Amino acid sequence: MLKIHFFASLRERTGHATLTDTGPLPCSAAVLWERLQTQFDAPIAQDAVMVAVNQHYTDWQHALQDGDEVAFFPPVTGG
Amino acid sequence: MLKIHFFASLRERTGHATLTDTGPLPCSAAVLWERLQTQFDAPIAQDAVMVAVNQHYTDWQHALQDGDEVAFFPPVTGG
Amino acid sequence: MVTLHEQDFDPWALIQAHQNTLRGYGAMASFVGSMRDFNEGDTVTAMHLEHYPGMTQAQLEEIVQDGMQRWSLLGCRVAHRVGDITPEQPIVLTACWSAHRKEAFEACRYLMEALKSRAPFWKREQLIDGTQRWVEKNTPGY
Amino acid sequence: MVTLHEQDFDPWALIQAHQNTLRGYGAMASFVGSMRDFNEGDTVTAMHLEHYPGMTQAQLEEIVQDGMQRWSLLGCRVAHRVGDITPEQPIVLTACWSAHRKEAFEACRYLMEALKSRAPFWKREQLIDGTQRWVEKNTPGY
Repeated sequence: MLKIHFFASLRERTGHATLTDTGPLPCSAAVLWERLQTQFDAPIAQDAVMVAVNQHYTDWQHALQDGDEVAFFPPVTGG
Repeated sequence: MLKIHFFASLRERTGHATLTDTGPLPCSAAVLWERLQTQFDAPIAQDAVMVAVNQHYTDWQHALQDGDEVAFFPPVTGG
Repeated sequence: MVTLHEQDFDPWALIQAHQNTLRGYGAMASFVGSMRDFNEGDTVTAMHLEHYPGMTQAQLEEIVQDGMQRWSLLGCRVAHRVGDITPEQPIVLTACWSAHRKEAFEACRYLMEALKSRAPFWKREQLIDGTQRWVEKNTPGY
Repeated sequence: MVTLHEQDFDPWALIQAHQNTLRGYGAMASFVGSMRDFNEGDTVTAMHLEHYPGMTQAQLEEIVQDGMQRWSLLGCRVAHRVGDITPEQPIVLTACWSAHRKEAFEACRYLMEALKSRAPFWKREQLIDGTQRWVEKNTPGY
Protein backbone atom coordinates (compact mmCIF):
# COMPACT_ATOMS: atom_id res chain seq x y z
CA MET A 1 0.00 0.00 0.00
CA LEU A 2 1.21 3.51 -0.84
CA LYS A 3 0.24 6.78 0.82
CA ILE A 4 0.25 9.56 -1.79
CA HIS A 5 0.38 13.34 -1.27
CA PHE A 6 -0.26 16.13 -3.76
CA PHE A 7 0.74 19.72 -3.09
CA ALA A 8 -0.06 23.21 -4.35
CA SER A 9 -1.36 23.42 -7.94
CA LEU A 10 -1.12 19.63 -8.30
CA ARG A 11 -3.46 19.20 -5.35
CA GLU A 12 -5.95 21.41 -7.13
CA ARG A 13 -5.47 19.84 -10.57
CA THR A 14 -5.74 16.25 -9.32
CA GLY A 15 -8.62 17.11 -7.03
CA HIS A 16 -6.88 15.28 -4.15
CA ALA A 17 -4.67 16.22 -1.21
CA THR A 18 -3.95 12.56 -0.45
CA LEU A 19 -4.75 9.19 -2.03
CA THR A 20 -4.08 5.59 -1.07
CA ASP A 21 -2.88 3.18 -3.77
CA THR A 22 -3.23 -0.57 -3.40
CA GLY A 23 -1.96 -1.60 -6.85
CA PRO A 24 0.83 -4.16 -7.52
CA LEU A 25 4.28 -3.43 -5.96
CA PRO A 26 7.11 -2.83 -6.53
CA CYS A 27 6.39 -0.40 -9.32
CA SER A 28 8.12 2.74 -10.56
CA ALA A 29 6.87 6.21 -9.69
CA ALA A 30 6.10 6.63 -13.39
CA VAL A 31 3.87 3.54 -13.42
CA LEU A 32 2.10 4.74 -10.29
CA TRP A 33 1.50 8.11 -11.95
CA GLU A 34 -0.18 6.40 -14.92
CA ARG A 35 -2.27 4.25 -12.59
CA LEU A 36 -3.49 7.36 -10.75
CA GLN A 37 -4.68 9.17 -13.88
CA THR A 38 -8.14 7.55 -13.65
CA GLN A 39 -8.63 9.23 -10.29
CA PHE A 40 -7.62 12.70 -11.54
CA ASP A 41 -10.23 15.22 -12.66
CA ALA A 42 -8.34 15.35 -16.01
CA PRO A 43 -5.17 13.71 -17.38
CA ILE A 44 -1.94 15.33 -16.16
CA ALA A 45 1.43 14.85 -17.89
CA GLN A 46 4.60 14.12 -15.91
CA ASP A 47 6.17 17.33 -17.21
CA ALA A 48 7.15 19.68 -14.41
CA VAL A 49 5.98 17.24 -11.74
CA MET A 50 8.49 16.61 -8.94
CA VAL A 51 8.55 13.29 -7.10
CA ALA A 52 9.58 12.69 -3.48
CA VAL A 53 9.57 9.31 -1.74
CA ASN A 54 9.63 9.20 2.05
CA GLN A 55 10.29 12.96 1.99
CA HIS A 56 13.38 12.81 -0.25
CA TYR A 57 13.55 13.88 -3.89
CA THR A 58 13.80 11.04 -6.36
CA ASP A 59 13.12 10.33 -10.04
CA TRP A 60 10.36 8.62 -12.02
CA GLN A 61 12.31 5.32 -12.15
CA HIS A 62 12.37 4.98 -8.36
CA ALA A 63 11.00 1.53 -7.37
CA LEU A 64 8.23 2.03 -4.81
CA GLN A 65 7.86 -0.36 -1.88
CA ASP A 66 4.95 -1.19 0.37
CA GLY A 67 4.45 1.54 2.98
CA ASP A 68 6.25 4.29 1.04
CA GLU A 69 5.05 7.88 1.31
CA VAL A 70 4.98 9.28 -2.23
CA ALA A 71 4.56 12.98 -2.94
CA PHE A 72 3.94 14.75 -6.25
CA PHE A 73 4.25 18.50 -6.54
CA PRO A 74 5.07 21.34 -8.93
CA PRO A 75 8.50 23.08 -8.94
CA VAL A 76 9.04 24.79 -5.60
CA THR A 77 8.66 28.58 -5.28
CA GLY A 78 9.67 29.43 -1.72
CA GLY A 79 12.24 31.90 -0.46
CA MET B 1 51.74 76.55 0.53
CA LEU B 2 50.68 72.94 1.06
CA LYS B 3 49.02 71.41 4.11
CA ILE B 4 50.23 67.84 4.52
CA HIS B 5 48.69 64.98 6.55
CA PHE B 6 50.18 61.62 7.49
CA PHE B 7 48.07 58.75 8.80
CA ALA B 8 48.51 55.51 10.71
CA SER B 9 51.95 53.88 10.43
CA LEU B 10 53.17 56.71 8.17
CA ARG B 11 52.36 59.22 10.89
CA GLU B 12 54.54 57.21 13.25
CA ARG B 13 57.34 56.60 10.74
CA THR B 14 57.56 60.22 9.61
CA GLY B 15 57.20 61.50 13.15
CA HIS B 16 54.52 63.97 11.98
CA ALA B 17 50.73 64.08 11.90
CA THR B 18 50.79 67.25 9.79
CA LEU B 19 53.39 69.39 8.07
CA THR B 20 53.31 72.62 6.09
CA ASP B 21 55.37 72.88 2.91
CA THR B 22 56.34 76.21 1.40
CA GLY B 23 58.57 74.94 -1.43
CA PRO B 24 58.20 75.90 -5.13
CA LEU B 25 54.83 75.14 -6.81
CA PRO B 26 53.46 73.56 -8.91
CA CYS B 27 55.33 70.35 -8.19
CA SER B 28 54.39 66.70 -8.41
CA ALA B 29 53.47 64.66 -5.34
CA ALA B 30 56.65 62.64 -5.98
CA VAL B 31 58.80 65.77 -5.86
CA LEU B 32 57.08 66.90 -2.67
CA TRP B 33 57.74 63.46 -1.13
CA GLU B 34 61.47 63.81 -1.86
CA ARG B 35 61.48 67.34 -0.45
CA LEU B 36 59.89 66.08 2.79
CA GLN B 37 62.47 63.35 3.40
CA THR B 38 64.73 65.74 5.32
CA GLN B 39 61.95 66.21 7.89
CA PHE B 40 61.37 62.49 8.38
CA ASP B 41 63.01 60.57 11.22
CA ALA B 42 64.46 58.24 8.54
CA PRO B 43 64.16 58.00 4.73
CA ILE B 44 60.89 56.42 3.57
CA ALA B 45 60.44 54.97 0.05
CA GLN B 46 57.28 55.69 -2.00
CA ASP B 47 56.49 51.97 -2.06
CA ALA B 48 53.10 51.22 -0.54
CA VAL B 49 52.42 54.89 0.17
CA MET B 50 49.00 56.12 -1.00
CA VAL B 51 48.49 59.74 -2.04
CA ALA B 52 45.29 61.80 -1.73
CA VAL B 53 44.92 65.44 -2.77
CA ASN B 54 42.01 67.42 -1.42
CA GLN B 55 40.61 64.17 -0.02
CA HIS B 56 40.60 62.28 -3.34
CA TYR B 57 42.98 59.51 -4.33
CA THR B 58 45.53 60.48 -6.93
CA ASP B 59 48.96 59.38 -8.21
CA TRP B 60 52.54 60.53 -7.71
CA GLN B 61 52.46 62.61 -10.92
CA HIS B 62 49.60 64.79 -9.69
CA ALA B 63 50.62 68.50 -10.00
CA LEU B 64 50.12 70.16 -6.64
CA GLN B 65 48.74 73.70 -6.43
CA ASP B 66 48.93 76.34 -3.75
CA GLY B 67 46.43 75.58 -0.98
CA ASP B 68 46.13 71.86 -1.70
CA GLU B 69 45.58 69.43 1.16
CA VAL B 70 47.94 66.50 0.54
CA ALA B 71 47.67 63.23 2.49
CA PHE B 72 50.08 60.31 2.58
CA PHE B 73 49.04 57.00 4.14
CA PRO B 74 49.60 53.26 4.02
CA PRO B 75 47.17 50.87 2.28
CA VAL B 76 43.80 51.04 4.01
CA THR B 77 42.71 48.24 6.37
CA GLY B 78 39.15 49.10 7.40
CA GLY B 79 36.02 47.02 7.16
CA MET C 1 19.59 26.18 13.06
CA VAL C 2 16.39 26.04 11.04
CA THR C 3 12.91 27.21 12.04
CA LEU C 4 9.51 27.49 10.35
CA HIS C 5 7.17 30.29 11.41
CA GLU C 6 3.37 30.33 11.25
CA GLN C 7 3.44 34.00 12.33
CA ASP C 8 5.43 37.09 11.38
CA PHE C 9 9.02 36.87 12.62
CA ASP C 10 11.77 39.41 13.34
CA PRO C 11 14.86 38.41 11.33
CA TRP C 12 17.19 40.67 13.36
CA ALA C 13 16.09 39.11 16.64
CA LEU C 14 16.73 35.63 15.23
CA ILE C 15 20.16 36.66 13.94
CA GLN C 16 21.15 38.26 17.24
CA ALA C 17 19.93 35.29 19.28
CA HIS C 18 21.89 32.86 17.14
CA GLN C 19 24.98 35.06 17.16
CA ASN C 20 24.88 35.04 20.98
CA THR C 21 25.60 31.29 20.82
CA LEU C 22 28.69 31.73 18.61
CA ARG C 23 32.30 32.68 19.23
CA GLY C 24 35.21 33.68 17.01
CA TYR C 25 33.21 35.08 14.09
CA GLY C 26 34.51 38.12 12.22
CA ALA C 27 31.98 38.06 9.39
CA MET C 28 28.20 37.68 9.15
CA ALA C 29 26.30 37.77 5.87
CA SER C 30 22.53 37.65 5.84
CA PHE C 31 19.68 37.75 3.38
CA VAL C 32 16.04 38.55 4.06
CA GLY C 33 13.40 38.02 1.39
CA SER C 34 10.18 39.93 1.97
CA MET C 35 6.78 39.87 0.35
CA ARG C 36 6.29 42.48 -2.36
CA ASP C 37 2.86 43.89 -3.19
CA PHE C 38 3.64 43.61 -6.90
CA ASN C 39 4.47 40.65 -9.16
CA GLU C 40 4.38 40.12 -12.92
CA GLY C 41 2.54 43.38 -13.48
CA ASP C 42 -0.19 42.81 -10.89
CA THR C 43 -0.91 44.19 -7.44
CA VAL C 44 -0.73 41.40 -4.87
CA THR C 45 -2.66 41.93 -1.64
CA ALA C 46 -1.71 38.75 0.26
CA MET C 47 0.10 35.46 -0.14
CA HIS C 48 -0.31 31.95 1.16
CA LEU C 49 2.80 29.82 1.63
CA GLU C 50 2.06 26.12 1.43
CA HIS C 51 4.73 23.58 2.35
CA TYR C 52 5.25 19.84 2.83
CA PRO C 53 5.35 19.36 6.60
CA GLY C 54 8.04 16.89 7.56
CA MET C 55 10.01 17.22 4.37
CA THR C 56 10.47 20.99 4.69
CA GLN C 57 12.47 21.00 7.91
CA ALA C 58 14.61 18.05 6.79
CA GLN C 59 15.39 19.68 3.42
CA LEU C 60 16.39 22.97 5.05
CA GLU C 61 18.64 21.17 7.51
CA GLU C 62 20.25 19.24 4.66
CA ILE C 63 20.91 22.52 2.83
CA VAL C 64 22.55 23.97 5.95
CA GLN C 65 24.70 20.84 6.30
CA ASP C 66 25.74 21.17 2.65
CA GLY C 67 26.80 24.76 3.29
CA MET C 68 28.72 23.84 6.46
CA GLN C 69 30.60 21.14 4.55
CA ARG C 70 31.39 23.33 1.58
CA TRP C 71 32.68 26.38 3.47
CA SER C 72 34.42 26.91 6.77
CA LEU C 73 31.52 28.35 8.78
CA LEU C 74 30.96 28.98 12.46
CA GLY C 75 27.16 28.97 12.22
CA CYS C 76 24.10 29.22 9.98
CA ARG C 77 20.57 30.45 10.69
CA VAL C 78 17.67 29.77 8.35
CA ALA C 79 14.06 30.79 8.98
CA HIS C 80 11.04 30.58 6.68
CA ARG C 81 7.42 31.66 6.94
CA VAL C 82 4.50 29.39 6.15
CA GLY C 83 0.79 30.23 6.00
CA ASP C 84 -0.80 33.60 5.26
CA ILE C 85 1.52 36.52 4.61
CA THR C 86 0.94 40.21 3.96
CA PRO C 87 3.14 42.63 1.99
CA GLU C 88 6.45 43.70 3.60
CA GLN C 89 6.50 40.72 5.98
CA PRO C 90 9.71 38.67 5.85
CA ILE C 91 9.38 35.33 4.05
CA VAL C 92 12.88 33.93 4.44
CA LEU C 93 16.10 34.56 6.34
CA THR C 94 19.49 33.01 5.65
CA ALA C 95 22.53 34.05 7.69
CA CYS C 96 26.07 32.66 7.90
CA TRP C 97 28.93 33.41 10.27
CA SER C 98 32.60 32.79 9.51
CA ALA C 99 36.05 34.02 10.50
CA HIS C 100 36.50 35.94 7.22
CA ARG C 101 34.05 37.57 4.82
CA LYS C 102 34.48 35.46 1.68
CA GLU C 103 32.98 32.34 3.28
CA ALA C 104 30.03 34.16 4.87
CA PHE C 105 29.09 35.92 1.60
CA GLU C 106 29.33 32.80 -0.55
CA ALA C 107 27.60 30.46 1.87
CA CYS C 108 24.72 32.87 2.54
CA ARG C 109 24.00 33.15 -1.16
CA TYR C 110 24.36 29.40 -1.63
CA LEU C 111 21.81 28.71 1.12
CA MET C 112 19.30 31.00 -0.59
CA GLU C 113 19.78 29.45 -4.03
CA ALA C 114 19.60 25.90 -2.64
CA LEU C 115 16.47 26.79 -0.69
CA LYS C 116 14.87 28.34 -3.76
CA SER C 117 15.42 25.20 -5.83
CA ARG C 118 15.02 22.44 -3.22
CA ALA C 119 12.87 23.44 -0.26
CA PRO C 120 9.22 22.33 -0.70
CA PHE C 121 7.38 25.64 -0.45
CA TRP C 122 4.77 26.98 -2.87
CA LYS C 123 3.46 30.53 -3.05
CA ARG C 124 -0.14 31.34 -3.90
CA GLU C 125 -0.84 35.00 -4.57
CA GLN C 126 -4.08 36.84 -3.85
CA LEU C 127 -4.55 39.57 -6.44
CA ILE C 128 -6.33 42.88 -6.00
CA ASP C 129 -9.20 41.70 -8.26
CA GLY C 130 -9.94 38.87 -5.80
CA THR C 131 -8.44 36.06 -7.89
CA GLN C 132 -5.72 33.71 -6.68
CA ARG C 133 -2.82 32.18 -8.60
CA TRP C 134 0.13 29.91 -7.89
CA VAL C 135 3.54 31.45 -8.45
CA GLU C 136 5.00 29.34 -11.28
CA LYS C 137 8.59 30.46 -11.51
CA ASN C 138 11.45 31.89 -9.50
CA THR C 139 13.48 34.95 -10.38
CA PRO C 140 17.01 33.88 -11.47
CA GLY C 141 19.50 34.16 -8.61
CA TYR C 142 22.79 34.38 -10.51
CA MET D 1 23.00 56.44 3.85
CA VAL D 2 26.45 56.45 5.47
CA THR D 3 27.33 56.99 9.12
CA LEU D 4 30.51 56.85 11.22
CA HIS D 5 30.24 55.77 14.86
CA GLU D 6 32.52 56.71 17.74
CA GLN D 7 30.63 54.25 19.97
CA ASP D 8 29.35 50.69 19.65
CA PHE D 9 26.39 50.51 17.24
CA ASP D 10 23.54 48.02 16.70
CA PRO D 11 23.60 46.96 13.04
CA TRP D 12 20.08 45.49 13.18
CA ALA D 13 18.62 48.72 14.51
CA LEU D 14 20.32 50.68 11.71
CA ILE D 15 19.06 48.21 9.09
CA GLN D 16 15.49 48.30 10.41
CA ALA D 17 15.47 52.10 10.65
CA HIS D 18 16.66 52.45 7.08
CA GLN D 19 14.27 49.79 5.83
CA ASN D 20 11.39 51.76 7.36
CA THR D 21 12.15 54.55 4.85
CA LEU D 22 11.96 52.19 1.84
CA ARG D 23 9.12 50.70 -0.21
CA GLY D 24 8.89 47.96 -2.81
CA TYR D 25 11.88 45.89 -1.70
CA GLY D 26 11.72 42.11 -1.86
CA ALA D 27 15.37 41.43 -1.05
CA MET D 28 17.83 42.70 1.56
CA ALA D 29 21.42 41.48 1.80
CA SER D 30 23.65 42.63 4.63
CA PHE D 31 27.14 42.11 5.93
CA VAL D 32 28.49 42.82 9.40
CA GLY D 33 32.19 42.66 10.11
CA SER D 34 33.06 42.28 13.78
CA MET D 35 36.27 42.45 15.75
CA ARG D 36 37.90 39.07 16.39
CA ASP D 37 40.11 38.47 19.42
CA PHE D 38 42.59 36.60 17.24
CA ASN D 39 44.70 37.63 14.21
CA GLU D 40 47.79 36.15 12.56
CA GLY D 41 48.35 33.74 15.40
CA ASP D 42 48.07 36.29 18.22
CA THR D 43 45.44 37.13 20.81
CA VAL D 44 44.16 40.66 20.26
CA THR D 45 42.64 42.41 23.25
CA ALA D 46 41.54 45.70 21.67
CA MET D 47 41.72 47.65 18.45
CA HIS D 48 41.94 51.30 17.47
CA LEU D 49 40.40 52.40 14.19
CA GLU D 50 42.03 55.51 12.79
CA HIS D 51 40.50 57.29 9.81
CA TYR D 52 40.87 60.41 7.67
CA PRO D 53 38.06 62.69 8.82
CA GLY D 54 36.48 64.45 5.88
CA MET D 55 37.74 61.99 3.29
CA THR D 56 36.14 58.97 4.98
CA GLN D 57 32.52 60.04 4.68
CA ALA D 58 33.02 61.28 1.11
CA GLN D 59 34.68 58.02 0.04
CA LEU D 60 31.93 55.89 1.58
CA GLU D 61 29.25 57.99 -0.12
CA GLU D 62 31.07 57.64 -3.44
CA ILE D 63 31.16 53.86 -2.98
CA VAL D 64 27.41 53.81 -2.30
CA GLN D 65 26.80 55.93 -5.40
CA ASP D 66 28.91 53.50 -7.46
CA GLY D 67 26.78 50.61 -6.20
CA MET D 68 23.51 52.44 -6.90
CA GLN D 69 24.66 53.13 -10.47
CA ARG D 70 25.86 49.61 -11.12
CA TRP D 71 22.82 47.73 -9.80
CA SER D 72 19.13 48.49 -9.60
CA LEU D 73 18.84 49.16 -5.88
CA LEU D 74 16.15 50.68 -3.68
CA GLY D 75 18.54 51.62 -0.87
CA CYS D 76 21.94 51.15 0.74
CA ARG D 77 23.08 51.49 4.35
CA VAL D 78 26.74 51.69 5.34
CA ALA D 79 28.03 52.20 8.88
CA HIS D 80 31.60 52.04 10.20
CA ARG D 81 33.16 52.31 13.63
CA VAL D 82 36.08 54.58 14.41
CA GLY D 83 38.08 54.86 17.64
CA ASP D 84 38.62 52.18 20.28
CA ILE D 85 36.95 48.81 19.73
CA THR D 86 36.75 45.64 21.81
CA PRO D 87 36.31 42.06 20.58
CA GLU D 88 32.88 41.08 19.19
CA GLN D 89 31.86 44.70 18.57
CA PRO D 90 30.71 45.40 15.01
CA ILE D 91 33.20 47.31 12.87
CA VAL D 92 31.31 47.66 9.61
CA LEU D 93 27.82 47.23 8.20
CA THR D 94 26.85 47.17 4.53
CA ALA D 95 23.25 46.51 3.51
CA CYS D 96 21.44 46.74 0.18
CA TRP D 97 17.77 46.53 -0.73
CA SER D 98 16.41 45.61 -4.16
CA ALA D 99 13.33 44.13 -5.81
CA HIS D 100 15.05 40.77 -6.44
CA ARG D 101 17.83 38.93 -4.64
CA LYS D 102 20.60 38.93 -7.26
CA GLU D 103 21.11 42.68 -7.10
CA ALA D 104 21.08 42.85 -3.29
CA PHE D 105 23.63 40.04 -2.93
CA GLU D 106 26.02 41.40 -5.53
CA ALA D 107 25.81 45.03 -4.45
CA CYS D 108 26.28 44.22 -0.75
CA ARG D 109 29.47 42.31 -1.50
CA TYR D 110 30.66 45.03 -3.87
CA LEU D 111 30.22 47.70 -1.19
CA MET D 112 32.33 45.68 1.24
CA GLU D 113 35.12 45.05 -1.26
CA ALA D 114 35.16 48.69 -2.37
CA LEU D 115 35.21 49.85 1.24
CA LYS D 116 38.06 47.45 2.06
CA SER D 117 40.21 48.82 -0.76
CA ARG D 118 39.21 52.51 -0.85
CA ALA D 119 37.89 53.80 2.47
CA PRO D 120 40.64 55.51 4.53
CA PHE D 121 40.55 53.44 7.73
CA TRP D 122 43.52 51.87 9.48
CA LYS D 123 43.41 49.25 12.21
CA ARG D 124 45.91 49.16 15.07
CA GLU D 125 45.79 46.05 17.21
CA GLN D 126 46.57 45.82 20.90
CA LEU D 127 48.09 42.40 21.65
CA ILE D 128 47.82 40.44 24.87
CA ASP D 129 51.53 41.05 25.60
CA GLY D 130 50.87 44.81 25.67
CA THR D 131 52.41 45.60 22.29
CA GLN D 132 50.59 47.39 19.48
CA ARG D 133 50.82 46.85 15.74
CA TRP D 134 49.23 48.21 12.59
CA VAL D 135 47.26 45.72 10.52
CA GLU D 136 49.20 45.57 7.25
CA LYS D 137 47.00 43.53 4.97
CA ASN D 138 43.41 42.61 4.27
CA THR D 139 42.06 39.09 3.93
CA PRO D 140 41.19 38.44 0.27
CA GLY D 141 37.48 38.95 -0.43
CA TYR D 142 37.00 36.88 -3.59
